[in-house]
Amino acid sequence: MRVDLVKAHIAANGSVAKDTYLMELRLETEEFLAAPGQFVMLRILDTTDPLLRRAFSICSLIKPNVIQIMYRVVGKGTRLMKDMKEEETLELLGPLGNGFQGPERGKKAVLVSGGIGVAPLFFLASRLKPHDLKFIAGYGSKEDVVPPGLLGLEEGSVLFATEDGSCGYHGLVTELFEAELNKTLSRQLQVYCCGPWEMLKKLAHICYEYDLDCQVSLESAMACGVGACQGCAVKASASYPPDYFHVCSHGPVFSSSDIDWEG
Amino acid sequence: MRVDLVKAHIAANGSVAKDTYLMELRLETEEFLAAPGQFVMLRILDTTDPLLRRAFSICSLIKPNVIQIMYRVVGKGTRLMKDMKEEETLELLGPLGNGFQGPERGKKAVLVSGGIGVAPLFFLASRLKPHDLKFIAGYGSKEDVVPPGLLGLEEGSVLFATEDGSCGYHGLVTELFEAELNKTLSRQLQVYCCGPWEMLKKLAHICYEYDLDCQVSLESAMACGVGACQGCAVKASASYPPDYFHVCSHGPVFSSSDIDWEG
Amino acid sequence: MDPRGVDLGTALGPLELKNPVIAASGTFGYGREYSSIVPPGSLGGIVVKGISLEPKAGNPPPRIVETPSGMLNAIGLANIGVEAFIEEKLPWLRSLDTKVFVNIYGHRLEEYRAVASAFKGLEGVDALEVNISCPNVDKGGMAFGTDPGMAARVTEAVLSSTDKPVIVKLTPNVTDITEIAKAVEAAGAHGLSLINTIAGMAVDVETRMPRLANVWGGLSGPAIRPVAVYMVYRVVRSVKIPVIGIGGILEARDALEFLISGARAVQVGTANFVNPKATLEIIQGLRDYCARKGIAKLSQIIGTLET
Amino acid sequence: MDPRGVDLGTALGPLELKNPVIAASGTFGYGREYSSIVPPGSLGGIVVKGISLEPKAGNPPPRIVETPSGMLNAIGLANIGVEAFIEEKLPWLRSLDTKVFVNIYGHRLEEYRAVASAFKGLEGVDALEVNISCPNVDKGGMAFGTDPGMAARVTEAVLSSTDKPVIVKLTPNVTDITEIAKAVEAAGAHGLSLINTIAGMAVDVETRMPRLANVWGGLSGPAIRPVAVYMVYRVVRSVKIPVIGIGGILEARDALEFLISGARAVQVGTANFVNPKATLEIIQGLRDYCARKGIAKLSQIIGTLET
Ligand SMILES: Cc1cc2nc3c(=O)[nH]c(=O)nc-3n(C[C@H](O)[C@H](O)[C@H](O)COP(=O)(O)OP(=O)(O)OC[C@H]3O[C@@H](n4cnc5c(N)ncnc54)[C@H](O)[C@@H]3O)c2cc1C
Ligand SMILES: Cc1cc2nc3c(=O)[nH]c(=O)nc-3n(C[C@H](O)[C@H](O)[C@H](O)COP(=O)(O)OP(=O)(O)OC[C@H]3O[C@@H](n4cnc5c(N)ncnc54)[C@H](O)[C@@H]3O)c2cc1C
Ligand SMILES: Cc1cc2nc3c(=O)[nH]c(=O)nc-3n(C[C@H](O)[C@H](O)[C@H](O)COP(=O)(O)O)c2cc1C
Ligand SMILES: Cc1cc2nc3c(=O)[nH]c(=O)nc-3n(C[C@H](O)[C@H](O)[C@H](O)COP(=O)(O)O)c2cc1C
Ligand code: FES
Ligand code: FES
Repeated sequence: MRVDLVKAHIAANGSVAKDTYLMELRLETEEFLAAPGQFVMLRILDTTDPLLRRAFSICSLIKPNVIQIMYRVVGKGTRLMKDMKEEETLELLGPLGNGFQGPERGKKAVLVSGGIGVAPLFFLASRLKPHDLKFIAGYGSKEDVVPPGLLGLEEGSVLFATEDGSCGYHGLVTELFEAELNKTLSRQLQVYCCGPWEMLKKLAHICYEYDLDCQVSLESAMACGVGACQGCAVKASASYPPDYFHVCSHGPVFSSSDIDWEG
Repeated sequence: MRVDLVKAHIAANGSVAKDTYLMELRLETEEFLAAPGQFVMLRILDTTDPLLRRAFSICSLIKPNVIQIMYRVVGKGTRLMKDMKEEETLELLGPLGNGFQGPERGKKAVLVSGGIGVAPLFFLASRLKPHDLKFIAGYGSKEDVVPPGLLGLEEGSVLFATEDGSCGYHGLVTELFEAELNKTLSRQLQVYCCGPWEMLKKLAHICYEYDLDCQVSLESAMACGVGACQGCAVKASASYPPDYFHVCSHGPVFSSSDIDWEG
Repeated sequence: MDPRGVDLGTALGPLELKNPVIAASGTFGYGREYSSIVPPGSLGGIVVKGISLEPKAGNPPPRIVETPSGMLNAIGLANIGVEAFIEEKLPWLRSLDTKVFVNIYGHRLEEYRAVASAFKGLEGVDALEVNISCPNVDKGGMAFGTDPGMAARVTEAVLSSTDKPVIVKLTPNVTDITEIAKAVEAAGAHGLSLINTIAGMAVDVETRMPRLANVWGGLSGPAIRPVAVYMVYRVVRSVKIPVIGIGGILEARDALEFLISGARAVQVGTANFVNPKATLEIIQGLRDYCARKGIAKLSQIIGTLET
Repeated sequence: MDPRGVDLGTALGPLELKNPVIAASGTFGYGREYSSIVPPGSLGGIVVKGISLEPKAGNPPPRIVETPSGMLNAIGLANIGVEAFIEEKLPWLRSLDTKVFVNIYGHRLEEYRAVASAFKGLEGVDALEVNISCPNVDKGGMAFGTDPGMAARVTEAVLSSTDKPVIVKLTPNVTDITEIAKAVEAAGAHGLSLINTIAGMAVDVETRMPRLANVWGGLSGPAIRPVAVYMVYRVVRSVKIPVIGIGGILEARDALEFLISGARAVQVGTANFVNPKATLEIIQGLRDYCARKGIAKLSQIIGTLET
């Protein structure tokens, strides 16, 4: 895999939901060979604070050298990002990691996201045929919801769950997922998900019970992003010889059964 | 002296000479009681690098709560400043230090600057009557010259010296100063200057020889700007009991005879 | 919960502080320099610049240099001397509604004794903070604070010369700070404060000269915070006397790292330069944090780190 | 002067490096991870991740946390073990046109001996770098590198088990690093590298838990540079063997601080994460600096600090 270090010019940067921004980056490269589930690491400022790069999933590839990332403002780095203007430049390392696999022919894809975990799934959805896919997105509340139309999906193509019931299903996205499963038990499914650890853990458990193949995209504090520092460890399930995977180079997408969800 | 911590909104920020910028700041205070020779300390970013505030002389007070500073891009902090846009906000501490004194009635003021040392002298010049003042500004080359008109002075009111002779007198500003002195020996003069240490040292020496009162505005690495850290020491001339002055609170303006120019 | 209702009080042995935020020695002058911005009465305490027996002019300039997220200083413990301090500075300090800690130092045991004695019975001085990071002239310049035996002797010397509570300020430039802490505790200190600055240096590559005239200096600021938190965490687990956490605190969140790790109070140093209102904002931030978490007394979170 | 004409060569005792820029242990994987960005042959050398006798899985996550201008890591010396290293990683490393340093560690003297022996006579390993910051299981967990006697014994153990030049990597977590340096030199080491990370910790004030599962970790990055420069400056003045400077180097200017202070080479660690091209840019920056100053050989500026 070829990792590149390229200049990324901000082509657009704006709010798409509460504390959530979409940034379009024009890369100084001819073609950015990125697959859904892969991520990039951005250096935000030249100064030494913040020091490390920040990891963001690729949310869409709109031209061979133009990508979008969607980010939630949570700390120092993302706070600086949201104030960046068009024409400003970031330094990008990527594409990094291993993306989603499949789905196998004949299997329908079910995409399940929690919060900002929706970002890589948008990219995946854009590569699947609408009728081969069910997209279930969970959020805290209505104001967190990212309109699918912004990413080129049909507005009605995504089912929503909100914890406060202000939009779509009232409850956890895992509940809505299970409800949907019960409707479509007959079908062969490939589940893809990204979101907070506890949500992924629940989903992994549900998929295990229903004997479904489930791919999860994980997060972990990262320094290098390329497998050099061993910082981004995640515990492998007992069945595996290595005790830890590196989220950046072994993942970020894993089969849910490969992960030790208690670890 | 009342030191304030106020928000400063950038009203303008643009290049006025090579690597030299003028920034206009609208302060969130009713009246900023600043005198020529005083300075401010700016916090550039909220992050911890750069960490310390940067000191800048007040270059003009254009409204009770609007000041200008003129800065040369030399390092990390000033590089960030030059890219700041209108409406962005800095945090300002000031006014700090003790400004220029006099001139006594009947004395003519001679202002001598080297490079960006021109900044506090512009403020001083704006408070003096044109015929009571002679302003001599030294620069490296023509492209470094700040047009006096930008600061509201008459274009012809400043004599220039450039080291490469590309504008005005060909040579050091100290030479031009001495030449001018020789023309006007009869007059009672009060000399004010700001510039690099070696230039100030030479000027101090000339003024000593001609028995002229000379006030210099000094620079020194600073942490607090208010006399609390003792970081900005400058050696006092032998005649003084304290061994070191603090540039921020005892100065930045000193009588040239109070300073140990070898120290 | 109303932030104003939160009780921020903390105790350092015999000393009761209205809140745990103290201005650190050498960074807050004699309290007066920042008084137009920070009303001293709003602070838990103020530690004044280190005082020695005789006035000291300090090191030649440059004395400070910025480093990544930190700064080096080589002030050289410049101060007006104990006599002038008592005459010129103490009267004003005495009028303040806050605890006043006098930071003292010496290069010989007798100097420590003499400075400490000068404050005997003096009103307006609530405690002595003993800086043991200074080179010991009788021991070839190794700092008093790098040897447990010497640290204990300084502590005893000061204790025997004063009627004030004695807080000993530890240097981080040691292999095992808990050894020094234990020696100082055994010698009878009422409390510990840590950390002082870490030895460091910077080079001007254009002139090929050190950036400090003194060649090396002390590193402070956010850069050292992780080192300070770790040392406080370890010392708190090795001694019973109260510990004041110092090092790189800029915001309430940073202060909380120390308090949760077990410090009973904190000192704010370099942050005063970066943001003169830092101490006030930290106090407010501690209130807000407690209110948000439903904690009525800040003391309830001290030492609650889950490991 | 043409920057391309500058001779960046430097020598570490018996080792000749084409330039003084080495990738630091634990931050550059096994050299391959960054090879699409940094052609290994352009570097003065590569130090691989610390290798132990047995494979080691390392600490539970979280293992890293950012701090102001730095980062803490508690990787736990995770590595594939000496056998797998020789089988899987060495063949590729052997093909590189750069010096390969194998960083080794152990928790007992015999472990150090065993790992060192495994490389005896093996082509493609140009030197051993001995990490003595690891806890000594026989001595209650104090690091080997914090005691001059133990540091000397590790050095001797490795020297007696290898035919390679031996560089000993010192920990900064000591009262007087020159004592350790002198002991290691007396034991016969060919060179020293310093500094390893400084012990530190960070607390998540929301959960009141340490941010690292291991509680504490090692601080690296620009934050520690002043400490590293000072230690290198002091060690260079206490020993005759060559010193490699490490700590917070991001740019050529930073590398020059160490070189001017007397280091014969430098290692670049955390900077690889911040800017994967850092090593290349530093090499170019050194060339440009020398050219601008009219210096034909970089070695002419080593140790030229004016104090
Ligand atoms: C593979 C991968 C893909 C990601 N994709 C996205 C995405 O598409 N959109 C998005 O909003 N976020 C994404 N994240 C999380 C994102 O990296 C963090 O939110 C971001 O680094 C926070 O930076 P900050 O400076 O604002 O926060 P701070 O809390 O100030 O950051 C402090 C440090 O912690 C790290 N950190 C904080 N939160 C996380 C986290 N959740 N995961 C990993 N490191 C973290 C930061 O990188 C930094 O080193 C992804 C993370 C990973 C590992
Ligand atoms: C009283 C006073 C008034 C000043 N007035 C002006 C002015 O009107 N216009 C102007 O351009 N400059 C002025 N300076 C100098 C200005 O403060 C520095 O150029 C500026 O701090 C450089 O910051 P930097 O981050 O770009 O440089 P860096 O070199 O990255 O700064 C590193 C550190 O060194 C300090 N530093 C660097 N150069 C100087 C210097 N010459 N004097 C003091 N500290 C320095 C910085 O403050 C910072 O702490 C003044 C300095 C003082 C003390
Ligand atoms: C400019 C300066 C002067 C200092 N002077 C003293 C001093 O006189 N006595 C002392 O014990 N500590 C002194 N210190 C150390 C601070 O009190 C504090 O321990 C250290 O700076 C770490 O805290 P910080 O990171 O919040 O600054 C000084 C620190 C600085 C930056
Ligand atoms: C993630 C990480 C892993 C490290 N692993 C090792 C190691 O295995 N062996 C070792 O001797 N040093 C190790 N180090 C220390 C570095 O080699 C280096 O000494 C230290 O990080 C200081 O340099 P820097 O500031 O340039 O990073 C590691 C450092 C980091 C950040
Ligand atoms: S982030 Fe360095 S190995 Fe994954
Ligand atoms: S800058 Fe602190 S005393 Fe002058």
